[in-house]
Amino acid sequence: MQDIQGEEGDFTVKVVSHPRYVDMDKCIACGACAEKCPKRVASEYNAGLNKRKAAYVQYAQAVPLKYAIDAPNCLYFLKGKCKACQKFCPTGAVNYEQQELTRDIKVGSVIISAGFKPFDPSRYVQYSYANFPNVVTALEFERILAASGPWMGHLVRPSDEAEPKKIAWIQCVGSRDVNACDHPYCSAVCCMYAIKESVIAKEHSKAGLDAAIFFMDMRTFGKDFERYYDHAKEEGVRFIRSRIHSISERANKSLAIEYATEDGQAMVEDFDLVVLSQGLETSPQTIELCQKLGIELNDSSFINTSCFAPVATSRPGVYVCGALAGPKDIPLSVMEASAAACAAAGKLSSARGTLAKEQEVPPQRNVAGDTPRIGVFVCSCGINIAGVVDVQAVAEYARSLPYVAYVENNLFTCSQDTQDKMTAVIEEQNLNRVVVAACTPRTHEPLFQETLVSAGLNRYLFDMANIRNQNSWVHAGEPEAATEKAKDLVRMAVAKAALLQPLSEVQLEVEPSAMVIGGGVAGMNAALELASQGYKTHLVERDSALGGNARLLRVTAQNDQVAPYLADLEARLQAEPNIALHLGTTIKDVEGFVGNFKTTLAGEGGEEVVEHGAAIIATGAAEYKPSEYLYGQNPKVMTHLEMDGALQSGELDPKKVNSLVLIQCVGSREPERPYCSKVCCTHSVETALHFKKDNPDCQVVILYRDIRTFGRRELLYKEARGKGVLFVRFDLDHKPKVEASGQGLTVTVRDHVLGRDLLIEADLVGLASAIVSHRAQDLAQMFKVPLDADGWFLEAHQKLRPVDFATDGVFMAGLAHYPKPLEEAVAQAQAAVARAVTVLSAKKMMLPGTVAWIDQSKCVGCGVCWTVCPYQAITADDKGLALVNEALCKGCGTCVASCRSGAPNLRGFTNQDVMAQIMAM
Amino acid sequence: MSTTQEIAAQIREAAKRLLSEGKVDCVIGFAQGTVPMREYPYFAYTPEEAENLTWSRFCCNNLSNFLVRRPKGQADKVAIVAQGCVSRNIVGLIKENQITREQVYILGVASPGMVDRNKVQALFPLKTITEVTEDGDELIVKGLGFEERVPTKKVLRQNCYTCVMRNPVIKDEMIGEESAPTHGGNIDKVAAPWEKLAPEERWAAFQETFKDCIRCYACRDACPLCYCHVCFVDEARPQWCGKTQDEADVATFHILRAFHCAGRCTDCGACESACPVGIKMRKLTSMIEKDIRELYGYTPGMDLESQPPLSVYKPNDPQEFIK
Amino acid sequence: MFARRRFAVLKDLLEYVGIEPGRLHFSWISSAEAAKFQETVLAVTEAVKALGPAKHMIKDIRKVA
Amino acid sequence: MSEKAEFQPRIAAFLCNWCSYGAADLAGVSRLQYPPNIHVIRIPCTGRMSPKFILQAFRQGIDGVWVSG
Repeated sequence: MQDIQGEEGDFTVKVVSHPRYVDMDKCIACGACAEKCPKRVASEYNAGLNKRKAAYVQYAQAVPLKYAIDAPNCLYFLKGKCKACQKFCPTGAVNYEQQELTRDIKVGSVIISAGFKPFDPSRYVQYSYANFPNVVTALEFERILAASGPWMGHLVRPSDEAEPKKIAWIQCVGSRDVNACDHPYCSAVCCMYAIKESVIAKEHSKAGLDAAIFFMDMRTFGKDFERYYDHAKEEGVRFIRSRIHSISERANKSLAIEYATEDGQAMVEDFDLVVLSQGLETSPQTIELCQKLGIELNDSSFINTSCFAPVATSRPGVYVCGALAGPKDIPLSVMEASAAACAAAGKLSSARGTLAKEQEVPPQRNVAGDTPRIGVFVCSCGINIAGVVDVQAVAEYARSLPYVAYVENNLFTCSQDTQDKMTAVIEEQNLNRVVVAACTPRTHEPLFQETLVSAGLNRYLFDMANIRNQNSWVHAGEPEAATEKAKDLVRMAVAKAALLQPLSEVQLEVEPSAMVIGGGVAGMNAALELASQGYKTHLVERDSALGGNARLLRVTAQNDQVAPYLADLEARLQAEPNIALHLGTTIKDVEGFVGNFKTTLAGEGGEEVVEHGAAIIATGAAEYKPSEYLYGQNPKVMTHLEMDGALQSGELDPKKVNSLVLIQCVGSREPERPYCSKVCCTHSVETALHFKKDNPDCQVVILYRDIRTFGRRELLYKEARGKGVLFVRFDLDHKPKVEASGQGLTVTVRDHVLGRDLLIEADLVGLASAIVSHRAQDLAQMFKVPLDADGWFLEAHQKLRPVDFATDGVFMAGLAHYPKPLEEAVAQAQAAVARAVTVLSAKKMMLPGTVAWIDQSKCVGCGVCWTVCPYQAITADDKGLALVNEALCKGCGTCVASCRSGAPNLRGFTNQDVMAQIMAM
Repeated sequence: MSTTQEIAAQIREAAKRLLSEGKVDCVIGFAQGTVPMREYPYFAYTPEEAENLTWSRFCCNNLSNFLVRRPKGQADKVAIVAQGCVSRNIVGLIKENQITREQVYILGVASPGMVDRNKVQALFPLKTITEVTEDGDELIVKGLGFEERVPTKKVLRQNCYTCVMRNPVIKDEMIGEESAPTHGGNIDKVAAPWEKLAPEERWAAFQETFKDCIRCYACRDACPLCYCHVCFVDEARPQWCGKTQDEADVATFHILRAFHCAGRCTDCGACESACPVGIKMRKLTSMIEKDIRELYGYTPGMDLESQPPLSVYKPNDPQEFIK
Repeated sequence: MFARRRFAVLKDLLEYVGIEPGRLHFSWISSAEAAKFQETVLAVTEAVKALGPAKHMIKDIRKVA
Repeated sequence: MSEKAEFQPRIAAFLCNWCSYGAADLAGVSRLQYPPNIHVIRIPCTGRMSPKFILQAFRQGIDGVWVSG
């Protein structure tokens, strides 16, 4: 992207497509070009640890899987000679004449997600990354561990490819450091990835790896992260709280780490490999682009966003997601991606669907009761198959198989002219089943199915024999065996094809309205965004007022007042005609499924049934009420939310407090609540700064276990230390004691640096108490969604689907998912809306044909199927027999395999189908 | 301890009371058989019929089997005589939605341990036994020209020696007193007997055990777990198992039947008691239940709350066998 | 995951009746782990090859007829 | 050297479409070579894998069964 002209709603974006010198339409991804290319180049995908060719795909799972030629490294472009790729390409896809293409694209909104650059640790002289081969970056180590990496996942070190027995990770390389690099922020992800790498390295190690992580504060604040940290400790990973002095190299290329422990002792320990946990930064090119586009960056060179609008940049209509707006992990990046999509689409909702075109298909031929007439198309794939397999022999063999009415061999069965021909052949030969023996159904089944549809056949009357990826390519040295195996695979596919039945894809109407449960910050934002996308929304809140926990919150991490923001949200909600507000209302019953929910609400005015197509659960969480530190017994001990409330109401005046002690991890990171509440460290630092601002003479001491001011919150931590706030660390075995003494309180804490007890006199003690789940079991059961062990709603996939449930049409946002700061709750609300809109905007849903059904004459109602169904798609009918809800079924077949009575079966993968394949083997 | 005769009298009294009060429509129990040592399942619908009920060490059927196969439209609520294993199977049937707890009135009784009639017969080779009666802890065996006493303890069914729960786990009324929960035997010492064999000897042992199987399905029909309308052996599309006595078909039937009982079998022994050719199929089924105990710490039918082990999973389930 | 329990019990059962454990294999391989796939194929093939042809449970129509 | 050809087992591989089947395809893309003894049956999920399929393979005389998710 070169430039963005215009303004919100009417941008012109200049985009340059670089030539790949390969015609995407012709490339069949056979890899011949890469195999024959003589030029080797360091592989950027494997962090330069091994080589790729100048004709290449960046990595094997690339989408689209099409090769490219790296012109700056290509011998032909450098010296005018070679052309090996062109010569060996079986489809003539290589085209050296391709030119750079500049296009202007008209769009209404823009999302920037240019990501981050891993910090280059070369400039740390004490780590000697550039000089010592066995000092690697974390990203390099990721590739070392990866199955698709340079050593196929075998744990080795670069210098001698021997398995390391001892590995050290060094944290905060390029983070929390203004001396070696100008990065005062915490990169937020390194603690977790270092633990992950250490655990996986131990799993990969054959000889029992000794793994040690050298750190300042361990910042495992995300969902289930603290458990993972505990698990790593149990697995024997050593966590060493320390400062690194330097690394030196031994004669055998092993490394000696000199470090100072927390109490100041100087130590030396040898390791075979050292991993530098590099931080995240914005690349200079991205900085330059942002400056050119007029998008404001903060002093850490990330895009500036507000806590109230976490994906909006300073330029209206331009949105941001991912690490370009500050370091963050995958779940939050994915969440923000959906949030940015929501924000970007909100103002464009009137244009939704205006570019869509309806596909025209011929009527479907009824084949019921007809004897199968199977057409078999054997693909040569240039020489990819035919170079190993005798495709003529396979085609001849296919002719001898039962029900096979037509066979042909194609040079490229997937080419457009073959598709046209196939359409004609199906009609001429009156074929009613088709088998293609070629590559893999994972990439090509949809293409051939479309051809069937265009020939008037049901798309499910199709099967493939994988004679390329799983045969010719992997048995290149055994042409005879590969030919025989190809015959076997064709026979198996034909046996299945003969049994295939046309399947219908049920169409369901979608009710274009939504329900949001919970009227806190997340719920209010979700409702407003849904309304702005044009959907009628029911906002249900059991309390009589909106706002939730935020009503008590004073400021955000950016020191913006929360109360005016809440007032603004509420005013906008009240004014929004698309929103129906249900205060003092609870959910009594939920019926239905994605696209068609019927929810019974119970409020003061009685019961009401509401229809909606999607639901967002944003029911929030509660503050833990401590049972320790004199809480509830002494009025000078308050939780942090109570303190916020008192500061706002004026009951509490910092000027009248001479000594304040804040205690962290109250109820969090304890055996009964083994998670970090994520927001408390920042909140206490903010509170400390607030007291220091109003009353510079006030002594403020924060008792902590690890300070977890992730991201740019670290700057607040630094500022607090600068202003004289004292930080004293304790551990779980030596928790502080709070005792009443005269008018005030005495807090006793064991100081790790001094190795003895400190006594602190305090006027006020603030407790950073945990955020705890409401454990909304009833709601969870009504919507058929799960809670995890801590009572948080459990997402479909922690990284890839962070706001979805496995149950379609139900989404989550806010504290109900896990403790989080306000900006993440807002982003998650926007994300949930974007996900809900994918359901609501569809108008109609097409359900796939490959779903389970129950033969009720065999069903005994024992309940195994509905217990094991991962999608809760099976329920008991009024006779107690199983019934599949096709709208929820994902076709996994778990019900079929677990039923003793043989009542369920899976369309497309029936018992008969699979047995036919086994029997034809 | 009450004698079985005393228990039988109490069962009759309870049955008469329940039927005359209209609390139940039917009492399922045992009546005295026409052949020695073979009491047969009996359905008493009237107080008069209840006089025919009996209880002894010859009650080898698992009565819970009749809770799912009762003739339709007859009795709404039934009472059933249930010792430990039968009550555990009732628990299983409740969990598997075959009956509700309210539909059944359980007359709980401690199991005295049931007699294996083949063991008694084996003590008197080639002789015809005409009558066997219980006298305390002994059996009085009468035949043509002989009368002998046999200690009951010597001739119990194998599964009864290692019973883990003789007392009913759920009941509405206890007949007689509870006994010690076990006979002192340890199931884990005798379960899965072929585990001691070398791997290459096992198939032969398996074949030897089942070589006489005539595929009559008496074991299946006696089993309270086998209540499917269509058993896998009767399926034709696809045919999972041939219908012959070929070794592969016999093996397939018994392996799959045992697998279907995994996590459900209470080791009641009804299958072995029912087998007309004396196959000891517990040599196979006992292995599965031992495996379930070892892998998932589960014993079937002990309570109404716990989840059947193959319908749940835990993230930390054993998976060393998966590469 | 339910499958894992089913497989565990089935594998133990088949081993118990004398089907050689080397004839039945289970693995988890993600779609990115081509190398693990290859390694596993080699290991499975070697294990089965070492056992020789299948001996048990084979339905032989000739024997029945 | 043995006169007889080396025994070539037939192995049924039941592969989950989303996991191992994808790995098998990728092994092809990467040209990772392996012997041709395995015959793949694609299943939508390992949850679909019925014990009966394993028994059927053995009944067929298949020498080995491999289930991979």
